[in-house]
Amino acid sequence: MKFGILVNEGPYQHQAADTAFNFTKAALDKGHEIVRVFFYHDGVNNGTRLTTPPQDDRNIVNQWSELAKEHELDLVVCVAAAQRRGIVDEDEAKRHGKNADNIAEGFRISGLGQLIEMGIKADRLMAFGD
Amino acid sequence: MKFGILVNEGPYQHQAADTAFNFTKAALDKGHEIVRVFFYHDGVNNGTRLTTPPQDDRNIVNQWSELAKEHELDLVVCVAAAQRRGIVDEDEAKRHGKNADNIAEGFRISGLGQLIEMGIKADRLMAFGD
Amino acid sequence: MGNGAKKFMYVNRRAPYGTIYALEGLEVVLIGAAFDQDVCMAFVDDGVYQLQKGQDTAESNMKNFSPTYRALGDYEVTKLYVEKESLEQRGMSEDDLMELTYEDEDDDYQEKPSIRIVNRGELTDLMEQQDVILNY
Amino acid sequence: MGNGAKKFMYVNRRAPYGTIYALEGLEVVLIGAAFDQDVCMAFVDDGVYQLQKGQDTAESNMKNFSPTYRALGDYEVTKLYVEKESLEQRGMSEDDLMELTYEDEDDDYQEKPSIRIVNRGELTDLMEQQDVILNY
Amino acid sequence: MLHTINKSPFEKNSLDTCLRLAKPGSEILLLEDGVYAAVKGTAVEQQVMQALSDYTVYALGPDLKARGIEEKRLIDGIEVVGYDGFVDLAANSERVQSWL
Amino acid sequence: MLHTINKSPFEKNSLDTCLRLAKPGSEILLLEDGVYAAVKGTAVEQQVMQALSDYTVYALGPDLKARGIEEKRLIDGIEVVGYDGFVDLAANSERVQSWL
Repeated sequence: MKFGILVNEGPYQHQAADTAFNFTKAALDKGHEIVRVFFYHDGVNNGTRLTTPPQDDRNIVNQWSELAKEHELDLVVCVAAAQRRGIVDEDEAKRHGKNADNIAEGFRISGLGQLIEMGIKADRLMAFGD
Repeated sequence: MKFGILVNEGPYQHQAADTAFNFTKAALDKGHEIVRVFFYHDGVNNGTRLTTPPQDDRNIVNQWSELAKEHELDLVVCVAAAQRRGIVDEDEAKRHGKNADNIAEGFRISGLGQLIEMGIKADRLMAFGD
Repeated sequence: MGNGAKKFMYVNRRAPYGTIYALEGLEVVLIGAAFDQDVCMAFVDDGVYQLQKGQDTAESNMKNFSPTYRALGDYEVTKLYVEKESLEQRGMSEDDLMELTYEDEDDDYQEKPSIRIVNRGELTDLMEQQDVILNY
Repeated sequence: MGNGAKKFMYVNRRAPYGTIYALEGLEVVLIGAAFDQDVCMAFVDDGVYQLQKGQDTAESNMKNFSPTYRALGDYEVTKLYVEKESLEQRGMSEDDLMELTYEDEDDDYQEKPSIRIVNRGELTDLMEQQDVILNY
Repeated sequence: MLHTINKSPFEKNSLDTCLRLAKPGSEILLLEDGVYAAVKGTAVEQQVMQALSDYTVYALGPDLKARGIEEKRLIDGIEVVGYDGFVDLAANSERVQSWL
Repeated sequence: MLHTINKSPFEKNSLDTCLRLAKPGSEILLLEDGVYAAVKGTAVEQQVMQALSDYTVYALGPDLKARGIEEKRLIDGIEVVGYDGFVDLAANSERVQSWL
């Protein structure tokens, strides 16, 4: 079965970011397909490589990056939401005259259409948020 | 009178970030002193210079940077909360082996002790959050 | 609308301005309109406040996005279901809501109201007919 | 405690894990303990869940920060007020809470309980005695 | 003592808890989504009218306007203040409790 | 149809709204802070017991454990599932509504 995953909150502040990850991992373990993971609202903050959580805690960003590598997941950060919150890749940095970017490995920035497309392609859309 | 301002949520997601700014501005307009503005929890996300909100909307980060410049405000981002969420200055980037920083003009990263000190020095501590 | 169109329902349960969900949720609906699916919106709980007339954000310095709801008809988003019980709990009636309309291309482009007041049972039935439900 | 000490109350109203406020709120209390102020904590509404015994986060992959509450006594944070009404609403009693103690240096270092169950009226009076109230 | 409530009374329990724990004679300021509690004819109207006998209740004008709430729709006795009035309320109270 | 609730019933109105609008016969999964609704003896116990006659109610085990809630404290009839059970519930329902 094909799942689409929507993540609406950032890392650590709300458990939603953890639940989304745990659900995705469990779905993959059961042999389901993940069409895409779409990060919206504060969820875009899961896509920064600049976090350094305490060593005795989980690293939410790295967990996604590693899972994406292992399973070729498509991790998409919404461009409009990312602009409001300061999540930027090299192209976006250039386009807006920023002298740094912060996108994490395995994430890409794209439009809201990717969320709709995910809803069309997936058999089930799972939303995780506050 | 001396006010301390605590901001617990990031820009745009919650109105708390706006209310904190509007309160601070009104207090300054009335001649009060702002001991410090302390950004905690997701509030640290107000301190990134990488945002590019839509042109017809307010720029929350720049508003703080400009108000800080005009009134010599002390804008402090909590280091522990910032590490979890990826807000980094040059020193922090170096310390954690990150190849970029994203702190905005007028903000500095420091410890939680600055929040307690603000509570001690201020006549009133105002908390804004979710 | 193509044969393979899915039924999308956007459920709005939050007040505007206190959080960004209403505004960014509306952005999804507008983008989604280009995908030729069968779209409707539901306004439940504090979500009914999104449609309140006369919003004016000048003094609070936020972006007033309420005019965007008027554009929904042009994007062929024409079914806005508002739960009656949620309005009543808040002391509101249809008169408190913006007048939102669309031109019905199947009926000589007559202007028709987009807002439809439904009771909880009707909303339950509508939810059961959807393929995708997005909740803000 | 110095003469110029201020009275700080940390009011905890959120459950642990669902949001980070409980964990990061606790970090404030621990850091604040170094400042030699008159500190207390209040647990109200879902905040009482923070003190629930037997928390185990292994399967949910979050950090279990509940052992930190046991360290509060060593930091001289010895007044943890738990609202009776909040416990009752949740079907809980003091037996459901972790046993938290401190050594009373004014009473021959006897081990004493840190948790004090108070009713709403007592909590109201305590709040009125504070200089700074921080709410998570 | 000033208490602030920034949550809708229909969504969250902040108003309930504030009214349970605030000492009679205190000031209560409704702001952000909290201002919806100030409106006549809602399911919490009785609770707010009762509160008016124990507390002085204010609502933040800019937040009322943003949400399209005209002052004539407010429960009698609730005073409207701006951000400057909010600052005055905080300055004139001995302490502030934000029921976040 | 699967409904999920991730909010404490004492803090937010998600449980109320879900029970008002979910069709009888649906599945309801309590997770994150939503699992507190599953406990015996609380102020919402009657509401949840009533719900059990109309719905199948599940609670997410890892979230119960994190919060120190032993299974013996759960209202009779509530089934505990893990993340794998959550995936099955979603896969076996025609659609999912998250009452965020």
